[in-house]
Amino acid sequence: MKEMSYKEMGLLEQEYEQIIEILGRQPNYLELGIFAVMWSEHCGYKNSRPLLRNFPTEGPQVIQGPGENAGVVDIGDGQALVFKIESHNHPSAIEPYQGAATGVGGIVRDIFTMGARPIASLNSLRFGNLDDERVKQLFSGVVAGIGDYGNCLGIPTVGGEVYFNPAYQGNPLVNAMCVGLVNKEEIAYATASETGSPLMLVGARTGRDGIHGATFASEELSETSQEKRPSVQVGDPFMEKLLIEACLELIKEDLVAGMQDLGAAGLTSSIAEAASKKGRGVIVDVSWVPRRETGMIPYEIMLSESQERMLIVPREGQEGRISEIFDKWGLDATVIGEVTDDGMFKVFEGDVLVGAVPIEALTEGCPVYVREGIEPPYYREYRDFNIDDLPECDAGEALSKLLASPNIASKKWVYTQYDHQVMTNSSIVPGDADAAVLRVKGHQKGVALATDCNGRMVYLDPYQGGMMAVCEGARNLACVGARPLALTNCLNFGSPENPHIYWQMQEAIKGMSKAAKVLGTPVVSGNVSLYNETADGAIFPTPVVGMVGILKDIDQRCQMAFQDEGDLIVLLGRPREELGGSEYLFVCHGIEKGAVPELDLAEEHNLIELLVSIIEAGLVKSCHDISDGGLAATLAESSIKGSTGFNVDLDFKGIRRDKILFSEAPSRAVISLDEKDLAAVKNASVQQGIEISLLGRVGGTSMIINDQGIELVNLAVQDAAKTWGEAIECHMK
Amino acid sequence: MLKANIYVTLKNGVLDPQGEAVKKSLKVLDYGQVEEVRIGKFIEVWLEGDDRESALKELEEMSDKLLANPVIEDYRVEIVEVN
Amino acid sequence: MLKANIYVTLKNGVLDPQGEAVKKSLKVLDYGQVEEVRIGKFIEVWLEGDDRESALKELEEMSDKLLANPVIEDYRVEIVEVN
Amino acid sequence: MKFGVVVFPGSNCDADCYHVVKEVMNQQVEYIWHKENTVDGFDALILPGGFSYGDYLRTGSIARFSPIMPSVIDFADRGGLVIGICNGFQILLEAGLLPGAMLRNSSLKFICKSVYLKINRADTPFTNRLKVDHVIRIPIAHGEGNYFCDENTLQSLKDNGQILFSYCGADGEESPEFNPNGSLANIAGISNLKGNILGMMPHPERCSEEILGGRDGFYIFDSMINWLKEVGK
Ligand SMILES: Nc1ncnc2c1ncn2[C@@H]1O[C@H](COP(=O)(O)OP(=O)(O)O)[C@@H](O)[C@H]1O
Ligand SMILES: [Mg+2]
Repeated sequence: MKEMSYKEMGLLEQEYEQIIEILGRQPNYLELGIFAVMWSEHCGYKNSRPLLRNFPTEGPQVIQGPGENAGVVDIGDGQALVFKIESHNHPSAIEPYQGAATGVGGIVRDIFTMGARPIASLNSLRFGNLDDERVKQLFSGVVAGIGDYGNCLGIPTVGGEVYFNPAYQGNPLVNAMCVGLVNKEEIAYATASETGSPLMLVGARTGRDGIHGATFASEELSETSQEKRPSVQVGDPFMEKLLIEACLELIKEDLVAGMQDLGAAGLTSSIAEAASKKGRGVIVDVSWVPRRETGMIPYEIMLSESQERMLIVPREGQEGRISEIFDKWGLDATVIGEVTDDGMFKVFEGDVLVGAVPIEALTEGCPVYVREGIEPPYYREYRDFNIDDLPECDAGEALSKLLASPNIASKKWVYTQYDHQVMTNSSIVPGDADAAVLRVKGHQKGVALATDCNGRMVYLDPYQGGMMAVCEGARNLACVGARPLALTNCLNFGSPENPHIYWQMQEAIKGMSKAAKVLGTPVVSGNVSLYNETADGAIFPTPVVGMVGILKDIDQRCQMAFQDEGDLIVLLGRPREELGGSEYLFVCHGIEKGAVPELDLAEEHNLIELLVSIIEAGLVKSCHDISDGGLAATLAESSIKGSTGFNVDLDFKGIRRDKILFSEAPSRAVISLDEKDLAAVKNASVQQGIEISLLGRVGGTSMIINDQGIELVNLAVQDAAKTWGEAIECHMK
Repeated sequence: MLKANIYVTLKNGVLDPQGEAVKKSLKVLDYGQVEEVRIGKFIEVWLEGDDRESALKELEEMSDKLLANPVIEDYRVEIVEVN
Repeated sequence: MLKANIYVTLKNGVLDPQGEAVKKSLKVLDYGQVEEVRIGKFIEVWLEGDDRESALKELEEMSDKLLANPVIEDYRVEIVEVN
Repeated sequence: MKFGVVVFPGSNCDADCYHVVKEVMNQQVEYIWHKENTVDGFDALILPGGFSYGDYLRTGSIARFSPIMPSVIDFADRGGLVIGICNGFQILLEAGLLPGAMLRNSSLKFICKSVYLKINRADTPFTNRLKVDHVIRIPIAHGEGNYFCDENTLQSLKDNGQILFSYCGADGEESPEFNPNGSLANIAGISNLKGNILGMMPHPERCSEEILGGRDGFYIFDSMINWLKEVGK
């Protein structure tokens, strides 16, 4: 193997000097590798850590905030949800199927590492233009990879999102989220090790897979990324399934003092984590590590990112019972080292000490860069773009075009490839509502889940866009009747070394933090993926939000489909006219500019309260928030889902009709209800200070939108359903 | 008409979970002498024409583009029949 | 040590959806001369010992039992290396 | 009455089947680990869905050599009720308890969605609570459910009334358009000649409670219980 320089490993000159200073000598190759991966952005968060401190992370519901393998929130009855979202963007760009599959594998390990049974997966995906052949390959490879891995594990993939935009052409985003359920007293933590405790490695044998994957994930994608291909990891979901069952058995029997999955930076980072309690050290002997390939050197063994491995710190005297359980599942567990008390990370190969570094230097000692963001010139220019100069498109045609846009069209091509029903908890399945709903067997409550982020909005205004992502997540939960509890997030950005990108990060995080505070949904876990750019530029800043919430009574859950002929259709929230950043401008005018719609957090909060209260009270027959495609698309989707038409008359007050129909301004939802419940809903709206307007009625076989009696849109539901339902499939044929 | 066999195998060092599982199963079935199993694809292609040389070139192209995944797989093309 | 190659192919008359799909894709990629594609498995097995004959017998047994499904598949065993 | 749910490494609908039998059907149920070698004391066996041994090589091909399988075969030979759902069906095929084999879905994609099934017989241990020509709605979730057998076998399946379920449209139309995976003759589930073994790709355990969007699957479990009560004992 050709040796890499510190630069090739992603270290800066000053960082290299710092290492020499810490060690008091030159690092050897192994030590250099250890520093490089631990100090990569992916493991060390050196560019993002100061910004992440803005996030609110506390609340009465929070059992565990950021810092462990995943966040934990209380859902009552002695139960908790464990969840996190993580990126696998770079590996997926190189090998979409395996990259996405191992992304799922990684996040699932984070969840059962905490002692929780994984109960649901979600994913948030971004690709370039779907007309492009390479994009199609990436898209189908990623979806198949996510599906095959999760399906094999028997974890339902219940939700997510997919967007297509040229900004992601060379750099797709693959973010995977997993949610687990645990009894509070069974939560397991990574760092519970005592001096003398053995370290057991279990699962797959170690090969040369993914060496320097963490470093690689912290670089821009370039021509030479292709050459780094040998580092591609292959997933083995069957092995992972065995690990889940075996590890959860260990937890049930209370046999482990600490458990840690092997993810980015492999053995190196998991061992450092397991021993990161103050003053602890560790020795590990690489010759004890079971290997798949011959001739591996310590450097390769310590840095390998072979998948489906776990590190276990047994409770005293429990090694025997632990081995029995692993044996039952056909897994081999091997002791590879032990916890010491000298604060050093020592690597042996047999009797020979081949590397020694202070553990603290790897973790707390990771350099941190506080950078300065600079507002990019495009920001003001685009914000001030005057939409009034654009011609107005025919409303009916525009709506048809929007329904055919892959960003708005049905995602059924995606989610039919995911087993979304295994575990028999899925009470609202993908496509039927703004969030997925799972029952919790033996309880009346339900769990609601959603992921959200509109990258274009964040690009045009990172602060507003960041708020919007959090608000949309919370609103999506409220639309099914769930109270939002907490969130996880994956910050996908370009290079932080570019001050314009750093500004995007700063602003987006500020906006997200503010929204999370006001909505009372603390950030309990997350992941950062930087350097998402190619020679053609950076991606849209895409801070994906994964939100979890609780329904008090799952029998009151609400879906988006219109139900019965004659039901009233009501808009909750203000009629709005801001078109900036909308899919309408993109699809009908080819423009991605404009001022992002204003967002009032108090208003959003009140809308959420209102939605939850009227749905809990059983007053609502369907609910769907207004987002991509605006009011018109929201109405159309509820209509298609319900296989019934509608007739609404909007009061345009002389305002451009495309503005009213297609504005993506937040804090709004369209509900349908029985006429007898209108008074009660009105009452509740008044109490929350949310504007309410009666739009029309459900019924017929056409979607009809009028302006004071003048017909603007008249689409047959059947035709619209076909357009919307088959758009993605048509691209993929 | 020509017939070609294309052998697609995982690159050295790339994990083969399927091969591993089959090996374990064979051991359980008492075939203790099995040391390793790797599972690849055996693709048979029938082609019009009878120019072996140009066929070989095209088949290699097809393999590069579609039949094999160059990131994790190697392939070998062999022309077996010419009628 | 012995090495064997085992070729597992779909029986004549058994539909091969994957082969069909590959054929279609190849046509789209302008390889019009492709007449048919069938996709099978190429299984490599390394065995201890060096008795070709008994190895062959065992490998055929493994194939009958596990490696191929006689309802839909044929197989052929070939011993390629003896060290 | 006691049901056994056989657990292979990689089974993942085992808990779902267990849940339905215990909580929805109110019957006794126990897991049977694949390394056991007896099924004594059970009245009916469920081979659940999932990915036994990762579905490596061929679906069900490795699981069928599990130590429990000889007892399952023996139990079936003695007339015991055995239902294989999805991966369980694939294992029954590999084990030769049912004729035929599974190929990959004709779309080459995993498919998870609800489909309609036509009930072809209502006088079997698995369908006696349903009606002939009735249509039920039930989820499928598989990558290899494209049932195949040779012509003679297909003819005998038809002649002997072994095709219990076929894929169809909402109104019972049995055209290729409603065939989700390319299965021969729209076959979704078959039984053995004696009628005590059923293999089906769709998942009745996923639609036995209203909260999951439908209860049609309930009647398959209910049929088994009814049969055991009336006839089996
Ligand atoms: N990557 C995905 N994985 C699973 N489900 C998805 C994915 N993308 C979209 N979906 C599902 O498709 C439906 C519609 O998606 P989308 O249009 O993005 O919803 P929304 O506008 O409410 O965010 C939702 O139920 C969503 O969960
Ligand atoms: Mg939404």
